[in-house]
Amino acid sequence: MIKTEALSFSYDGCTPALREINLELRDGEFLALLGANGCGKTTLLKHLNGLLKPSSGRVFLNGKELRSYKDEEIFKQVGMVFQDPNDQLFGATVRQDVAFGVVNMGLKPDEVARTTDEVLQLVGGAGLPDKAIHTLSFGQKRRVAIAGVLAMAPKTILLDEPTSSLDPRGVSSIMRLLRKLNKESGTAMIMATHDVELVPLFSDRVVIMSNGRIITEGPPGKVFADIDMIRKAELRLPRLAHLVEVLQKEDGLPFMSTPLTIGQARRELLSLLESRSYQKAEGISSHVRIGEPADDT
Amino acid sequence: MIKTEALSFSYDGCTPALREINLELRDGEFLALLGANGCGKTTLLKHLNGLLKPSSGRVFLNGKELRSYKDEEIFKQVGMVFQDPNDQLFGATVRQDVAFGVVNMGLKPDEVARTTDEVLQLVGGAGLPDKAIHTLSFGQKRRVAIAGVLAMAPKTILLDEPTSSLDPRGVSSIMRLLRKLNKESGTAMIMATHDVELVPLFSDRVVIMSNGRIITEGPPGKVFADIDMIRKAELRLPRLAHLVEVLQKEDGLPFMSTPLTIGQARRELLSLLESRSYQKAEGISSHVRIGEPADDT
Amino acid sequence: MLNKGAHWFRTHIALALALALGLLFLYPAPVYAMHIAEGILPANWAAVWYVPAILFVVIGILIIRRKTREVRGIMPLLGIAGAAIFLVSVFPVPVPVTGSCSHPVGTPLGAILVGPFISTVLGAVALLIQALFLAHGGISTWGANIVSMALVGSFVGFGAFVVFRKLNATIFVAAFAAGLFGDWATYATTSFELASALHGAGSLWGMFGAITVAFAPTQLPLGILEGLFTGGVVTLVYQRRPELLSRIIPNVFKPVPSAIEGGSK
Amino acid sequence: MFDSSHIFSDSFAHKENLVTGIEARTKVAFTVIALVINLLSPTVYTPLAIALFCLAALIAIGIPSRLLVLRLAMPLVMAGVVVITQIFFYGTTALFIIPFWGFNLVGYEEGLARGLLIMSRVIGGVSLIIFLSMSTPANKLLLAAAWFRVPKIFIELTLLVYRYIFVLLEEIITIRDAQRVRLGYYNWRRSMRSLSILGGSLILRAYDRAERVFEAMIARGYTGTMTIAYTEHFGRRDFVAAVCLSAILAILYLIGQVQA
Ligand SMILES: Nc1ncnc2c1ncn2[C@@H]1O[C@H](COP(=O)(O)OP(=O)(O)OP(=O)(O)O)[C@@H](O)[C@H]1O
Ligand SMILES: Nc1ncnc2c1ncn2[C@@H]1O[C@H](COP(=O)(O)OP(=O)(O)OP(=O)(O)O)[C@@H](O)[C@H]1O
Ligand SMILES: [Mg+2]
Ligand SMILES: [Mg+2]
Repeated sequence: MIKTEALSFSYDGCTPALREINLELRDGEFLALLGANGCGKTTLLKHLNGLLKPSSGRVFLNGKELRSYKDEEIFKQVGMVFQDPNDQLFGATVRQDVAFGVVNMGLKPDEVARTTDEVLQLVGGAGLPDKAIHTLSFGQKRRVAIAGVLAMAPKTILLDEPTSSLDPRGVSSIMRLLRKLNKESGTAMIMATHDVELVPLFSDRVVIMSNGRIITEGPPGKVFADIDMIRKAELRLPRLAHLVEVLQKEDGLPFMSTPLTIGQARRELLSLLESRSYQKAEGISSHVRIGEPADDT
Repeated sequence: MIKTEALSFSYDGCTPALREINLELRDGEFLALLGANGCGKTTLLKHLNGLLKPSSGRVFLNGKELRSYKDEEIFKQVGMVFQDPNDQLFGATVRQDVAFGVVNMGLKPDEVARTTDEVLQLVGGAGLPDKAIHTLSFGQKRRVAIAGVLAMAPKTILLDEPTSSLDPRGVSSIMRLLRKLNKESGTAMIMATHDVELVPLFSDRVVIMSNGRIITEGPPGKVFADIDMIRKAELRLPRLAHLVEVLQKEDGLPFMSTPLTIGQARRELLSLLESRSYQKAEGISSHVRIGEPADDT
Repeated sequence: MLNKGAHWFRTHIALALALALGLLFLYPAPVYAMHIAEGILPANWAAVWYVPAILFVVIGILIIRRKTREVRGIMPLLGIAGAAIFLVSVFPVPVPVTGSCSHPVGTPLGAILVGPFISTVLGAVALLIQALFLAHGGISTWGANIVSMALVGSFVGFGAFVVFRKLNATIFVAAFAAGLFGDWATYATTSFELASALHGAGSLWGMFGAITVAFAPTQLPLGILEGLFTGGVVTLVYQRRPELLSRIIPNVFKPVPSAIEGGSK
Repeated sequence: MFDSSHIFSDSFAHKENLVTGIEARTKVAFTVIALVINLLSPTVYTPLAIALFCLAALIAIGIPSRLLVLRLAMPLVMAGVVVITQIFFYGTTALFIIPFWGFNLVGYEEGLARGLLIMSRVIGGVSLIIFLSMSTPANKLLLAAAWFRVPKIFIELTLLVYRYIFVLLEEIITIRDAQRVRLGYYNWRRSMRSLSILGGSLILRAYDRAERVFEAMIARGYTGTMTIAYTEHFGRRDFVAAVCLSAILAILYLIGQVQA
């Protein structure tokens, strides 16, 4: 569990990059961090594992203040995946790179080898171990970067825009991997991102930042219902929510809620159609299934 | 007008990065280039202005072979915005950087100054000229990079993922700028991107690459109708198209076409509703306006 | 003269050692001991050091100018290499015993990567930027600093590297030697520059000895650190992209191809 | 170091005020001449007057005094060493004697005087340099140098170096952080190893980036050298400023002469 209390920070001592941030990441939670370029997402993440030290305010890890921990203790518990995998991969081969953190933790060579193979398997990089880093594709690099963090088995992972510059297939497979880890091993995740289409599908909670402050937070459905707030944070609505908003405002159609996933949108539309078309109502309603979005990302 | 004929290329002489590409970019066209990571988009773009030389096949600029031109002649006509603005901005200040190309074209100092101010105005960077590059935000750097290319007034601009890592507001303003240039000055654009939500809104034509080949091309509506092809190229459908696809397949609802923009989706849904709800049909149909997506991106 | 200096040195050695130890604990964490600050050298000595500095920098510039005609991409390459050398020379290298940090000279590494003359020019650029914007070094002492850090560092480092390679040393050992001797030579030159300007009526060698000893506790280990650092960097570059190194010094990398295990290409 | 080095002195030069408004060539000429006067001064008064003038001007335009102290601290440590060597090794008139392990350490009067003179020159000289660099953006400074016939290639190189220091710095910070979170700096041995990897990655990146930068440059008409021209206009205001600064120079020079 990570918590910040009135956390403020400025890089140069005058213009604040973070202002009075109060945030709590609970165990096993998947939290999304949204906000415009330069609003302070990366800066905030770097405070959560002590890479940056607050100008004022405090950060707690499991109820104890972060600065009372030794560096190693923090980094074993809190992993971080950086925005650019090229920054993060410094080994000569994939195996060497993934092993970097584990070796530093002082494991024995055979344990290191086992862990390395295991996590590479997990991220779908079983065939990669002996490849040189610079021959990997971007998506592969991203997976290896995540593997290197997983190898250290942290309870919490901080992810800085893990999907930028990836192709849609890559985005969806990385996100599925992350969700699986979150659900199965209970790893808490906090993910900074610009992708408003993706967030609702994966996160338990959304935090929106603007200008160094947290301006709103809550479950995706609630946060995206406040359109003015979204606009203020230089974001946009997910496409489907936007469609429904237009239909509501311009055409006066009655919707029950703002849908964020394809599953939700489908339900909304079907129930709308049902209420309108008396003669075919029964035929359609039998089709309505409520479920997770299938291959949605 | 740029044209390639059976263009093939490999970086190391054995694994081909481009295979037999035949592509034509007409004057004033806005073309989107889609494809998975590593499919060869960047490589293709670099052939269109001669930064890379084909291993086999030919490239034509205005009907004449590219290699018969002098470098300067090509670069005056074909500008390129690189993926990472940090690669592209090498001046010490914004003004110096934007002026770089124009100075090289041999304009007089006062003309240089005028052009520089003009294009900075155009990209929304009127307040920037005297700032040092390293003090700019990512979005500002992107704008300055585009300004540097615009200053040379090329007839064609090659854009390599101009929206990656930008926040939604930034994406929308850059894309609006590009569309404006395309429509008003008739500048032809070819844009490599991963953003399937965006493409349909802006492009006249979509080209999809996979593994160094062009696997399909055509107007967005037609290309995105071929779902299998899209999946094969590791892409995904735009959200709205996906929704309609699900409604069609799972619920058997009759749609006329696959909508790509919010405007299209709205029309489709309204006409569906109209055909179902006899009693309210007229009230709704008067609302149906056919138009461009408003604040859509 | 030398004898007298040695005698003088013996009688003052306790003082020098005391000074050195005292300073060791007075140093603020990052040490830039090797940059001679603005104002320390008297005008005539400052001018003297400008002579060799300008000579070598001009030769370097002429070489670069010739290369710009052959290889058009050389300017951005050198610009970025210069930035890399600048940053390497402000790398905080942890010093084991004191727990503080110090900084490599960087030019021996630069010389291995781009050749000694060009490395001298890049070193001069880095020193100018440090002098102007970080107040490390100075303008009147720029010449002296170019000589000790850019010129001597580059040439001694490069020479050591070539000699050790000729002796069939591994890449790591040769680069280690380059870093070690380049760093120590820089330190000796700086001490000499200070001593020659400041000894006044006293003995030049005595003053040289005193300054050498005063800075020895940090500079001797720092030479070893610079050696380790240079060795590590060059080995890594060689493992990953051998072609980058052989582009600069074609023959030096050929003799012992198997010296480094596990190159990735 | 990395975390504070973004405070390059010239980050203050982009604000508009009286001192940054002075035309760059004038300031460069002023600084160089004043440096010579500072170095040739026979007494401590000229250097101290120079320091007073520069630091007052900088504080007047809102430079934090903490930063001025920081910039002066490092050269002063070195000057301190020099002062001590001068006190004990220079001169004939004994000032004080410290018995020390059976030796007598003699401090000399001439040495002290000379040490103090050098110390004052350091303070004066460093003040002048930060006066110049905190009030003039790097780019203007270098263009002014080009106007004074410094070789174009050198200027071009310095401009590129300056620009890419920031780009590479950002990359270094990220790589180093990435190493830290994977315990790369856990003890000294690992630190050295991680540092070598960091330095090596930096070099490789520099090469790769150079290739991409070159492509971007030729795509904008680069033919091998950049066109560097000093375009700023020398107006009446600049003339007045130049006259004032010359007067100040004369005064500074005379302070030294009169006292001597
Ligand atoms: N190293 C630095 N030195 C000085 N200022 C910085 C530094 N890094 C970031 N900033 C500033 O701090 C603010 C927050 O930056 P941060 O990188 O946290 O934003 P972000 O939300 O991660 O943006 P992005 O979406 O572009 O990654 C910005 O205004 C930025 O200019
Ligand atoms: N400099 C290079 N040397 C060798 N191979 C390269 C080089 N650049 C790219 N490649 C290879 O060529 C292929 C095409 O790369 P390209 O950069 O054109 O892909 P892309 O479509 O732009 O991908 P992305 O979406 O990740 O930018 C890839 O397999 C890549 O590994
Ligand atoms: Mg960020
Ligand atoms: Mg690409």
